[in-house]
Amino acid sequence: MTTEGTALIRAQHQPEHERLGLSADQVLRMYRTMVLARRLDERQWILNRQGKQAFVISCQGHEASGVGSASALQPGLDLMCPYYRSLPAVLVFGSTARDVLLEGLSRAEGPWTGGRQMPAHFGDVRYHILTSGSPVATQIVHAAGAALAAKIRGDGAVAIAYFGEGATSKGDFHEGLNFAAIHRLPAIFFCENNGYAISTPLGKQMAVPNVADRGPAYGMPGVVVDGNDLLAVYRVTRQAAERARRGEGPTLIEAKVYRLTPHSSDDDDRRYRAPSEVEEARKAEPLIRMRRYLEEQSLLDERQEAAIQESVAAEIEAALAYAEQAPLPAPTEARRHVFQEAA
Amino acid sequence: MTTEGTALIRAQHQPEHERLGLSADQVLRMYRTMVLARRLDERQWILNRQGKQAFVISCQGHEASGVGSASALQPGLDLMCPYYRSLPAVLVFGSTARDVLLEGLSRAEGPWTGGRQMPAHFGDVRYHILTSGSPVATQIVHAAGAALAAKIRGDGAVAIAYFGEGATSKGDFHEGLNFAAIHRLPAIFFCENNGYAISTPLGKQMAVPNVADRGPAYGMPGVVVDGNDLLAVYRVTRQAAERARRGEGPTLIEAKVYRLTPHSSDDDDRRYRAPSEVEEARKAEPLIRMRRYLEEQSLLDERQEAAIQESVAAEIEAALAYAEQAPLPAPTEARRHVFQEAA
Amino acid sequence: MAVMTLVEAVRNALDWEMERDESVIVLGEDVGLHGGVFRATDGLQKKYGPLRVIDTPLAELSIAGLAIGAAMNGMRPVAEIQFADYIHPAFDQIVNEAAKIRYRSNGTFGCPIVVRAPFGAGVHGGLYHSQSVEALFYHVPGLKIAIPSTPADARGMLLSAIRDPDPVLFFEHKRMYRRLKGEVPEGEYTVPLGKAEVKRPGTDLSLITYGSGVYLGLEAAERLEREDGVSVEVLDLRTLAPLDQEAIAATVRKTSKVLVFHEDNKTGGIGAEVAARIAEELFAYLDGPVMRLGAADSHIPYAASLEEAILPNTETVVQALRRLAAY
Amino acid sequence: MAVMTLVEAVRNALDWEMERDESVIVLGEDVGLHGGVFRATDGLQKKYGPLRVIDTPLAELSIAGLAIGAAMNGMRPVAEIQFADYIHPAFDQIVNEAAKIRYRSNGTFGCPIVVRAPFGAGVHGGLYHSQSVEALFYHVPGLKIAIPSTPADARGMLLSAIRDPDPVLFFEHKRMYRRLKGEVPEGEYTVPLGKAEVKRPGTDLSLITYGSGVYLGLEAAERLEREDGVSVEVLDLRTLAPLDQEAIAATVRKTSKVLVFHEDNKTGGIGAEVAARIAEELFAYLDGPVMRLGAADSHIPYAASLEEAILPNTETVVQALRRLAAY
Ligand SMILES: Cc1ncc(C[n+]2csc(CCOP(=O)(O)OP(=O)(O)O)c2C)c(N)n1
Ligand SMILES: Cc1ncc(C[n+]2csc(CCOP(=O)(O)OP(=O)(O)O)c2C)c(N)n1
Ligand SMILES: [Mg+2]
Ligand SMILES: [Mg+2]
Repeated sequence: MTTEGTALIRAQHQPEHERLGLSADQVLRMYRTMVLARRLDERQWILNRQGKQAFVISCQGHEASGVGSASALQPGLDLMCPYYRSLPAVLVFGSTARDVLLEGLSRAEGPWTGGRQMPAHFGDVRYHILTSGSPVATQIVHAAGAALAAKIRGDGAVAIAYFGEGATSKGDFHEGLNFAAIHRLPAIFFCENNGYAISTPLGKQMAVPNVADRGPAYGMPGVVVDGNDLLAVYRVTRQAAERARRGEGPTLIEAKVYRLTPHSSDDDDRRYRAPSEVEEARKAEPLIRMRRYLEEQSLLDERQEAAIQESVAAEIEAALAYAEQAPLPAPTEARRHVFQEAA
Repeated sequence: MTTEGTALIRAQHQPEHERLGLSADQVLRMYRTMVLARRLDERQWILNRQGKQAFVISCQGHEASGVGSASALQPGLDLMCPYYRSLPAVLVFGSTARDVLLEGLSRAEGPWTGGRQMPAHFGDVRYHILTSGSPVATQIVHAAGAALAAKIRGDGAVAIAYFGEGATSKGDFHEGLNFAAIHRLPAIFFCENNGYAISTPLGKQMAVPNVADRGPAYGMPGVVVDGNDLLAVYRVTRQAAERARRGEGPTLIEAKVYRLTPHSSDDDDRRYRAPSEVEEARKAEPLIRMRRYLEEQSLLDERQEAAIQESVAAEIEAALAYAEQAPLPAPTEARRHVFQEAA
Repeated sequence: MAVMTLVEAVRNALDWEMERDESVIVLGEDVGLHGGVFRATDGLQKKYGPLRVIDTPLAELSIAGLAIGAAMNGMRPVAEIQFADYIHPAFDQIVNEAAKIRYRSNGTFGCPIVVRAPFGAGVHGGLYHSQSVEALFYHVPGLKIAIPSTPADARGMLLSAIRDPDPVLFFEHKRMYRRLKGEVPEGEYTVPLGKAEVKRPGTDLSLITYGSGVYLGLEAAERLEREDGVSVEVLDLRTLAPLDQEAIAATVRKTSKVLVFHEDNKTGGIGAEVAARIAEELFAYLDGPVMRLGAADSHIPYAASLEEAILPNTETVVQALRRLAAY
Repeated sequence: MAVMTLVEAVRNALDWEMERDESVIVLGEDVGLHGGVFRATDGLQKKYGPLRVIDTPLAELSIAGLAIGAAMNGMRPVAEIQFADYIHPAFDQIVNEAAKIRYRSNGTFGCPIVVRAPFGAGVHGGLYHSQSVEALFYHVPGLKIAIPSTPADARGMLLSAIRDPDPVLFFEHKRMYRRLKGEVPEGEYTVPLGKAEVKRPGTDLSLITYGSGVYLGLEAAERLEREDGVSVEVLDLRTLAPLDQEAIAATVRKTSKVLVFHEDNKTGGIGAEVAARIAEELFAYLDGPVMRLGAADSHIPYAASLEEAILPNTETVVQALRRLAAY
């Protein structure tokens, strides 16, 4: 057998993460970030029920798509335009449990908004995470603008925009992608298609089965990926980033996911979807899926899993303890920052 | 030879208009409307130079696309959302030379705006031509809305929106087509791609070669047609109308045309395109093309051509004489119709 | 008469009018199966079907644009914008199209649409679930703007809005959706657009307001009566465009001292126009400056401690009225 | 000092600032090869290349949105909207995004963009090439609005606008683009935002205005001086947001009679806020009602006979000043 043949066989048997050049350590860290995102999310629902956090909007079901995609980028160089389900992604870029809970409890020290916006309105200048508001889809155009700036400066950065499939219906999506394609901008448009925009199902949102089908209409590749599969998401995003850095232009990625919670703490999803549908989706959910992979690769056993869960829990409780004692924003802060203050 | 075989051969030799079920009379009428549109357009440039009409925006080069498409619809039933190059189309739906010149000279009697809008702002409630403004692309959504109303009422009407390729870059295009596709509305989105949006060439407007490539991204057919070929335009539009009336939903048609004039009387196109390019395009222009077809089919000889030109000229001069003596809008009219007036 | 909340009155009006007039349709995000995030359209799709109660894609530009196109083709669409904060993507269709259709067509076309949206702060919604947007449209000729402050007004004014031949923006204060209950005449009951209403008669000071301002105003007026023996007349504008000039003039002539007040931020708000008109046209009747009160010129933050520092409240209204009374 | 037209002054400012600061970029429809439909960007693409002078697709939402994204990533974009009438599709990006970025991020992000647009009537542009849009943005906290009335102000204010850390809407009156000529200081010459200027001192009446109103106002003031012996002070606001309260107070205190005037239609215009502030804060100084003058509350029609019936002119300003003087 030739050496090439042996290499081929080894490659076929090679675990996916190795094929992607990821060490055991790296995938375990990615898994831990997914767990951290999930537990932080769950913790906020408890805070909500306790009357401590007025509003929760979840990332549950979006952990693999967020962590897998953001991990394929270069924090510190690349730019992120997140949306409200991007908790897993911002954790990869540098945000911490403390940041999340400071904002969840709208404390003055919250690094994204200092309590000025609802929870999950990410944006941290330290980590190149651009400030986000609540209007859906506007950030898609910002990502194109940020990518334009990167291209003009030639600094090698890639800008990624995250958004739901509902957001693709707005003109912002169309105009942002069109411009990015014309100017071959280093941008990635990352759609997390969870099948619903609040109550509105995909079929009322578009007449095509895949958001990704729209990529070619703008002159860019459209890629569908199983958003429950961390490594698959990592792979396609890394390809898109490489393409962007080569100057070949943007990519539209569609990660098929499922929203495991109601739209938000204000929503009652039983009005528009069957609980059985949610139960079904839970079987394929990204955490279970990744845990199984790691177990199959003998990278994780029960003891290690318990250790991760414990360390995550400890991290969250410490962050929460900090956040709970942190002061609320002073009323005197309310009128600041409408304009830049004189130095 | 079987009867079938003979029929086939006959069909192959059958003139295109007959294959489309159009009589000699009908195609000649269509040709005459093209000539009328062209001469009306040229006449307005003269009025402009004479200082009588402050502004001209042309349909020259768009005659086959406008007449061919509108002729495939049912005036009196179907609805049209025109844009400023839709003169040929509105003539088919019922507008007259007199209407055009009354509006060109902004006379009180102008049936579309009574002198309130610039020339070429079509819209005649008598002919189901919805009022149009200057903002590009807004009418695309109106056509979807009008088609929605038609579908709700089940009155069998089709709504057609006309627009340039520049208009496809706006969110209105995206949102209008998306909605129409989802609800399988009886709508036709008719893009007249003349290669420029004022000075901006196609390559700066989109990164795909054809506007029609975007149809499938919405879940509707996208059809490219030679917009200089009257009968080809007629054929694809009729197919789209039939499809719409069968309840199968909208179609995106892209007619490739060329703008034979500057963008408007305020524009100097030598700043951004070579005169030689315009000269080249003149060789393929729709009037010459149709005249040749009619001559080949022995439907038109020089005498008949001269007769058409003469009758068109007479029609225009009579209309102009009427319009020139028609009164300007009285200043007292200026504040009317902001709201409906009490009966 | 039935007792209804504000949101029930809205739903009841929609139901009544859809029943009465086949050309009335409802469209917006989540308005169908879900019945709207505030339930203002609950049950309507079940009753009138998905052709007349339409779940749109997440795209406000087209929600307005579709309504306009359908209106030009014979319908009377009632479009819901999920939160007033998300009406801005539809600004062009509303301002450049709906508002100008009658004028630009020399009166030959009309655009009888209603755009409904929950608006207003005080629900800890932060910058994007708290906005008052009425002032952004107020300058535009061709638009009517209505803001009911009671369930009865909501029902009566919404019927008038749907029947109006011109575009009407209809803003419903979300904080009052369920808190407010009131008797609502059923059946054919309309409240005309363009008519203000004195919600509390008074003789010493005039408080001109609308929306949530009516409630803060009434509370403040009672306190002034009780604590200072000062009688405050509260005029609820109800329709902002067109303004009811006569009602404004009547109360100013009566009291000669006026506070114009709204929850919306002050600069460039509706209060600016009301105050400017009074200052110009009723100068001779004034015994003091035309005072204004509104939110701080700021966005509206989420944290309770911050939001309270931006919004007016009964106390700030009382203080303003006392300053006015002191003239 | 060179003599420039208004549009030349704009171009000159862009050129100066692009030369000085690499992060300044220009984007908009037809701004590159074509140099803009009014030629405000003529020659810039040739000089600075297509990466810094960008011909965008026909899509205003994204013109604003791209500028915002680029600004958050270190650029100072100057976006051109071809006509102010077409700024409405960008309303959401400007109002919900640009205006709120600093506030919502607790001061950690800024949005230093300039959105330039030719505006104003009197060129027979009809409903869609004549609009004044300043009042539509005026109510929004976080936006600055500048309207220069001379070539020197245009150059100096545009430099200030580009260097401003916050979003600035910069409106240039298209009718004055080539008609106006004036001396313009070259080199490092800035006019600060937020500062009004007395364009003509006077003692009897104050005319507070901006944009084309300055010219009608100056003509009217001269007629009043000549024909009535009445001395009119003309205050050019220049920046509408933030308003120069001190300059307003100074002229009102001086004359005690004030006419607030703009070409834009009256109701809900900038004049409403200016008049309301004067009526509230300077009541004690007033010897007459705060008068306002603007266009009729109508859209702007195309035919000359109609347009003239809507817009104010020197004669209507003179009449208003005479009514004011009569108090
Ligand atoms: C412009 C705008 N319109 C409406 C809303 C209200 N809203 C918030 S989230 C949402 C649904 C978004 O759906 P999708 O884009 O699929 O994201 P998902 O929540 O499913 O992740 C809606 C309608 C909004 N925030 N912005
Ligand atoms: C929203 C908007 N932006 C800008 C303009 C100015 N404008 C008028 S026509 C035009 C170009 C339109 O190009 P296209 O859609 O290709 O139509 P064409 O004129 O080539 O037929 C532009 C930019 C406008 N009318 N509306
Ligand atoms: Mg979704
Ligand atoms: Mg074109």
